[in-house]
Amino acid sequence: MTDDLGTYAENTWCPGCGNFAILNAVKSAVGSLEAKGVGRERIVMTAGIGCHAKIFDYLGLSGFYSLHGRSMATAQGLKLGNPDLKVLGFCGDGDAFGEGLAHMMYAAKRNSDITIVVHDNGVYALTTGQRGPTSARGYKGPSTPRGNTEDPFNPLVLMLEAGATFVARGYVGMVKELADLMVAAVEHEGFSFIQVLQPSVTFSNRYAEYNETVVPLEQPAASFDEALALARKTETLPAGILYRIEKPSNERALYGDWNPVANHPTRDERLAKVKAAVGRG
Amino acid sequence: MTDDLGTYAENTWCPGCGNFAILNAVKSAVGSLEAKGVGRERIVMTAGIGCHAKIFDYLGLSGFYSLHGRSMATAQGLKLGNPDLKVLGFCGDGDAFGEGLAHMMYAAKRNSDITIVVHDNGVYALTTGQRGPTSARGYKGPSTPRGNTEDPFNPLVLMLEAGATFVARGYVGMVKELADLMVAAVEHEGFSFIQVLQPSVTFSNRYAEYNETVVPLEQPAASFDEALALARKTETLPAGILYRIEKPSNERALYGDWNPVANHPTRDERLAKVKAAVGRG
Amino acid sequence: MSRDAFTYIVGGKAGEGVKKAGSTAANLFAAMGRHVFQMDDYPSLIRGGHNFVAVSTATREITSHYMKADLVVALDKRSYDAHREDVAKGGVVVYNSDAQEETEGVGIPMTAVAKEYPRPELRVGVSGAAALSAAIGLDKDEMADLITKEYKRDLENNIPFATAIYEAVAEKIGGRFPLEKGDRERPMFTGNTAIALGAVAAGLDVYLAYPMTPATTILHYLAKNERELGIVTMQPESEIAAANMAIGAAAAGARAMVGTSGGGLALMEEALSLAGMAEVPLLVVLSSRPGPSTGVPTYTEQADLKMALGQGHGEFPQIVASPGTVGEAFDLAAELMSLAWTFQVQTILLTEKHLSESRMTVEFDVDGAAWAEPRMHDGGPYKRYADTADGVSPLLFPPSSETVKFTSYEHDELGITTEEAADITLMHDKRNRKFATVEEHVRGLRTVNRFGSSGPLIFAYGSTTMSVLEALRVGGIEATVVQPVYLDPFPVWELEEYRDMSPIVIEQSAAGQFARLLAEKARIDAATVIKRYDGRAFEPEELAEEIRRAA
Amino acid sequence: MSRDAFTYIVGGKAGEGVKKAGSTAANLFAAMGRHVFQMDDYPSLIRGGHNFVAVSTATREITSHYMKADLVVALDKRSYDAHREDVAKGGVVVYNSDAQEETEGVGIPMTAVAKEYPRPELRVGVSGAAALSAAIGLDKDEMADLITKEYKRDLENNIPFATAIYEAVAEKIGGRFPLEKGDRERPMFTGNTAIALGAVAAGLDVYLAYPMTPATTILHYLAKNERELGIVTMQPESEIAAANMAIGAAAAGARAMVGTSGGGLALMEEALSLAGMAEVPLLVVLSSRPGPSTGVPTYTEQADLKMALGQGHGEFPQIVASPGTVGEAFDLAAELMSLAWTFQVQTILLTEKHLSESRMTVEFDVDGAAWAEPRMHDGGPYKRYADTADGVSPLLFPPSSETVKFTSYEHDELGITTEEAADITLMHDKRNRKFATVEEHVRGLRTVNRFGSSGPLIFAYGSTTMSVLEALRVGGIEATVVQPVYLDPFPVWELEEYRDMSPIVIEQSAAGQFARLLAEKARIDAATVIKRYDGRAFEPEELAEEIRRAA
Ligand SMILES: Cc1ncc(C[n+]2csc(CCOP(=O)(O)OP(=O)(O)O)c2C)c(N)n1
Ligand SMILES: Cc1ncc(C[n+]2csc(CCOP(=O)(O)OP(=O)(O)O)c2C)c(N)n1
Ligand code: SF4
Ligand code: SF4
Ligand SMILES: [Mg+2]
Ligand SMILES: [Mg+2]
Repeated sequence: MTDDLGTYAENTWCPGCGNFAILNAVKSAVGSLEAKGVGRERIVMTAGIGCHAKIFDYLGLSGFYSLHGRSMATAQGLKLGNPDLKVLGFCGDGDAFGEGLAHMMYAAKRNSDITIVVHDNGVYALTTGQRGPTSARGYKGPSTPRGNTEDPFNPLVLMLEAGATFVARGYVGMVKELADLMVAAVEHEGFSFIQVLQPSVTFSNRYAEYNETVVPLEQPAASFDEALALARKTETLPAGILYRIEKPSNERALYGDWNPVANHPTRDERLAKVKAAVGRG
Repeated sequence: MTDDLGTYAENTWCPGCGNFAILNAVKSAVGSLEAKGVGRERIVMTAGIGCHAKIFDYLGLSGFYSLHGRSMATAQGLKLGNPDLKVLGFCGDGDAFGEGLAHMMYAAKRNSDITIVVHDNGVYALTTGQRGPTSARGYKGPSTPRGNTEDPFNPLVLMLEAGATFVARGYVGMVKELADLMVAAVEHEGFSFIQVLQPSVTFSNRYAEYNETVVPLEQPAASFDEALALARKTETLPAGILYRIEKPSNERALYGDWNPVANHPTRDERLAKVKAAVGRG
Repeated sequence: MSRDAFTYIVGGKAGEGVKKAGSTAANLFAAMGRHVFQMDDYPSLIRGGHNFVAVSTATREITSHYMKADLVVALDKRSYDAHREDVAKGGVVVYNSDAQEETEGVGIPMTAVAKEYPRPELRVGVSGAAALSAAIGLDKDEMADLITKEYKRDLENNIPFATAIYEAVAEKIGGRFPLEKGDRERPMFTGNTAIALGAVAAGLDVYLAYPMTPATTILHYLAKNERELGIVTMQPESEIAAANMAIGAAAAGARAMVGTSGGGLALMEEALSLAGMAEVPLLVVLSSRPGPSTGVPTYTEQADLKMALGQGHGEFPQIVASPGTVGEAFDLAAELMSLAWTFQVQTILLTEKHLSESRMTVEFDVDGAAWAEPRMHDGGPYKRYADTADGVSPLLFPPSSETVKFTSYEHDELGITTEEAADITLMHDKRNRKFATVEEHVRGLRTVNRFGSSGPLIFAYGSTTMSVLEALRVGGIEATVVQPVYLDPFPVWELEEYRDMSPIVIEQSAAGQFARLLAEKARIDAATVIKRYDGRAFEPEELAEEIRRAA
Repeated sequence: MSRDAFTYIVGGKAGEGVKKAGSTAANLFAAMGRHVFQMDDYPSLIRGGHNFVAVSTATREITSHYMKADLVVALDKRSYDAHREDVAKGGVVVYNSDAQEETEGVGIPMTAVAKEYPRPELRVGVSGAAALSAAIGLDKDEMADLITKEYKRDLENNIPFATAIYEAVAEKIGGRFPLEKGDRERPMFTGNTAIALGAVAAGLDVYLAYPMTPATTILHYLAKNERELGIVTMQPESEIAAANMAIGAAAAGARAMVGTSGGGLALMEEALSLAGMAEVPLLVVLSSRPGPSTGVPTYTEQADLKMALGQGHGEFPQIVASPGTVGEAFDLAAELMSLAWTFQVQTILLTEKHLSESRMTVEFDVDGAAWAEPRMHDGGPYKRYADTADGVSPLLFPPSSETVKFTSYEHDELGITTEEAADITLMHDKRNRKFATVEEHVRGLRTVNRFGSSGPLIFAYGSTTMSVLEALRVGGIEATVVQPVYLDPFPVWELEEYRDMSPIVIEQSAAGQFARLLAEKARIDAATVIKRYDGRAFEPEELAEEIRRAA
């Protein structure tokens, strides 16, 4: 693991893949967070399985390379175990809105204080291009050779409706802005969601389209309804923080200032508690 | 199994439970469907696990008493196997929006031609009253003795956003209307969702509150946005069909007029196809 | 048979206070310094149906309820019908004469008396304590004290109601069953409470569980007491979430536990394999009910043994053990938590409804509880998967200046993904060495319990052990009982001496899984397998008969 | 060693056309009437890295690739470095001299030549076919025909490019490796295609799967050909959905199959137990990769045996079998589908990446394929779980005037939930009888393959069988190879004769699961266990050495 947050792992993303930009954005975001006093040792990452997830090997951060569709649960567990950690979770669209949909919806519902960055390439890339939750109707992949028969999910809408307290969209063509979104997301206390439009040059090369349609959003919507309207836009795709509100995080609501790891008792303390409980019957 | 759609199973719902009204509504709905030419032998049911699910034993219909959180997948499988069946799935709120959330969201997304009736009592009743996906913040159950720290999901909103093409709310205090909803839902080609407000006299006795707040809805909303607005109402709770649109069902989109069971080939037919495939290499 | 135990059965509808009547009786016996075993039998419903509680008590150790009762209190007709055959010689049924016609036994108009007070349907259950008090010869004040202590609320109605029942019963059978006092008062716990407290004693920080009978009451107990115990509980959206969150929490350094039944464990299987690859410590409680699938949720069976031993794709060490008594459940939960952290493996505490939900007098050896202490990295450059001699790589938790990478992929020592043949072999070898390390350590533990030393050889495990021991007591049978506590690694080293014997194997499984395990792992072939698989625990007197026939 | 096979290895970056170059060579050999075995080795990435295909061919049966190649075509430097040691005596490397400095072998400026045409990065792979054609002495027209047949598109660029490479190679090693023609042209299939077609031949109606290597190509093949084959495929939201939908579809009467790897099977475990209780037929394909957990997704291992045998809480019969060759995969998929429907059980076809994704010349016995035919109810009042003598209750599917109730709960004969002791026992006994019925039937099947009849005794199963047979061929070793095809029920009746022997066990597992299974179930204790667990299949020449040492 190197000073510039890199590692010795060989990068095996396709040349031109949108994931490179996300990797750069994270490095820059971690730098900014460090400047703001959030040391990199407190920032832990999780990843699912997929092309997106290879970021785990390329970033010199601690964390957990989890399972396809489960990294959001792993991320919540890390936070629950030690709420002093800043948990940055990297997901694929298949990960987050396919296999792992329920964990995403519940992380938002309970406002777990983690940040989830979804590399949305609209496809199951690493498994060779099957349709995913955000693939367009008609998409032809190896499991849908005559075209996808489902309409895509809108991740921003789902996250808003599930209760996410920070909802943003980024684009790999706007690295600096993406880095800023990550910083804001990590700083937000509560569940932060960033959909990153990430073309897969191999399976869903939408750079040209996104370069046309993605427009920067100056400030978050003033209301939930307005945020929803922004999330539903299709002619232009606003990138920025769509929505942000304050609400007690899951961890705070569950146990206030407690920290399971930091407050882990000594054996004597614990045995005294058990004896008291045995006495209570 | 008796002519009046009953069975010899002993009914073990608590006296006064809202589930009785749902049972009566189904019986009445099946009668109406029969009058309209949908014979009861074509109507198959599924159920999850929970108080709601006991309806499986009490109804003289064919079907599948499935798993907690999986009956929506079983239901889709039945339909996929034989699209001539009318599949009526009974779920609990825990079933549908807890353990099985992803199946619900995807059934709606792909517009599987099944009807899902959720007995929404806002609690995990059969397992003795733990908080569920639709429990209010602050709800005190045995797993949340100091109060539920999560905000509830709004099932109607989630189903609308996921793509359900028929979204309705019923109330056990309005049995006739509920039966009508069921008939309309079964007749709708595509994914039909009915949230039934079902007080649990033991754990969530909200009859008085619902009797005040539930109001009949004369007709479906004219637009998606209007349906969403209806779904979000809290001072009054509109009961009726909130939203209905036409869209090709999953099964039709996948295989048109094919029927896997009815078109099951003879062995000779099948071997000829395999030989042809072997020839193609 | 030598019946030195007194058995009380109270039956009625769910919601009528049957469980309360049962635990009240059990607490009374315990307060008398006696040994007590309480078994709750209830169907999967909330109100109505037929519930009963069987409480057996003796002045010596007792490890099972009996189904032949000295005193039956039937709150409704169904209970009368269900238990009329269960009355022991010299026993008596006290029944609710408002619920059925006059019949054999002591008819008391419980409902009519209850109707003199508010909420009569909730009050009928109090008859249990009243009738019992009369039958064992407590005086009215003692009875009132009992009601006060146990029911706490609404005493202004409960005491006069109980008194009326007491008087009616006392008239017929007052003092019929005088009960000696025992040596000292012991607390009573269910197996699930014992498991919860054992894990807490070992250092539990986080308990994550989705409700599933018969494991649910671990969650209830810990949720209720989390503040006092210094732990955190959470009920997430599914078992999959519970297991993966627990693994995440453990990777942050928190001692985590999950608990469920077979269906929930099935959903955790992918996470268990993850724990194996990532080498994350995790204690999993698997409390069985009759299967397959949803099965019979509120009853008991030992049919998940094969499952517990076969979880997870790929190869990684795990530890599975099953307690024989509530006291052992406490010790074992602590020990398994400790082992999980010593070796960074998952440990499964396998038990059954019969132990999880039965309640018995027990004294925990709190000071003897194992403590979970990880082997920590002692500075310098850190490698999460350092290739150590014993296969166990020191732990380090973020936040730390060294990078700590847990992973589900095959990896090099630092936790970076690899597909290189040499790396794959290296890590397989490392995990393989951990199998040996774990087994070596487990050899030093008490992996097998032995009871008796003469007579026929009997093998049993889990809660069936309690039934067997009680059967031997009541049957006056001399036997040698061998109870493997550890099931993986299976303590073949302890069992070699039995290899050429043909024991009786006793288990609650239709397929005879435990007998098969003994045959396959230890090459001990059973002469007879005594099985019960109707959802009910063995009944000691019946089991004694079966053992006698088989011996 | 008697090397009568010719081996061709082509290596390069993913996305460069390496797989295509490999399959082109394989097809060429097959078209020559030769036997062919093709193994694709690729890391888990989409572009770049190092991919290679090893294709071995002979005029006799061949059941493995070799790693010592006669001709290596290295499209990039990494491939050259990776395979320079893999060149057999007398062999040669053709390398891309634009990608590295001049070195041993035949340097060809592939990239420079490719740059004369559009999309050069996609064209380099065509060098493989060109170099091979030159080396085995095809003439230019034959080569052009090959390119036309295999590449089909962009021939106006591909053919001149190939011709240029051909000429450069021919100049150095033209006709160096003349290959005899074989007896007749056979088709080539991967194991996954064989499984797909076998299931289709048996009557498959619905295939449900979530992508997971190495099972994914079953989905791809069936999705592509669903219309022609008369079946339906769908990729749902998860493996849990796939399994539960498949069970639903089967309850409607559709022959359903699911396929996945270990992590996906773990997620299906709850559904497997459901199928057991509800008695729903289901064929499950489990294709293994190195574990635990995510492991090494695109490589091979046999570490999921224990998992396959231990799935599901509670007790219910299941059948597990593993094919030894691509041809057997076809037969077995059909047979397992048929058994699932005959007995209303789940059947697991256990295989590995090495069989799933390797491709070999094979002739399927299509007419001999088993057919799945349920035992149907023959009129009158219907009981889904009728208590029959053999434990199998006739099926009836809705729509039907009789009520058909499938259930996950313990139930009476009609499928209504029960908690009664007598009912629970009855249904446990019924399912128990089905264990016996299944075993009885399986005894009549070919459950064990035997090869040879003298020399050392070797046990192997699954795709390792192919490696062992090829090792014996190349090593000229006489041995008796015993391959259990069925793993549950385990054919102990066929293995009794080996009980006192001490065989060599060969498997791709670090823990030696197969050896343990033999010891535990059949009491056959291995003298030596030859294991490979680096993700790569055994190499025949190396394995021959190991066998010779062990024998
Ligand atoms: C339980 C399970 N099922 C399936 C897989 C196979 N798998 C690996 S990555 C992946 C999908 C990846 O899609 P996405 O999350 O969008 O990531 P991307 O590769 O597009 O970045 C799948 C299905 C798996 N690893 N685990
Ligand atoms: C995998 C699994 N986890 C947990 C359970 C236990 N369980 C049975 S019913 C239920 C919840 C029921 O809640 P709901 O769906 O709302 O039904 P209700 O009883 O309220 O009608 C749970 C958690 C189970 N059967 N299976
Ligand atoms: S396949 Fe797509 S997502 Fe994956 S590395 Fe290549 S370009 Fe990126
Ligand atoms: S517990 Fe509630 S939901 Fe269940 S039967 Fe009773 S009233 Fe109905
Ligand atoms: Mg993707
Ligand atoms: Mg509910």
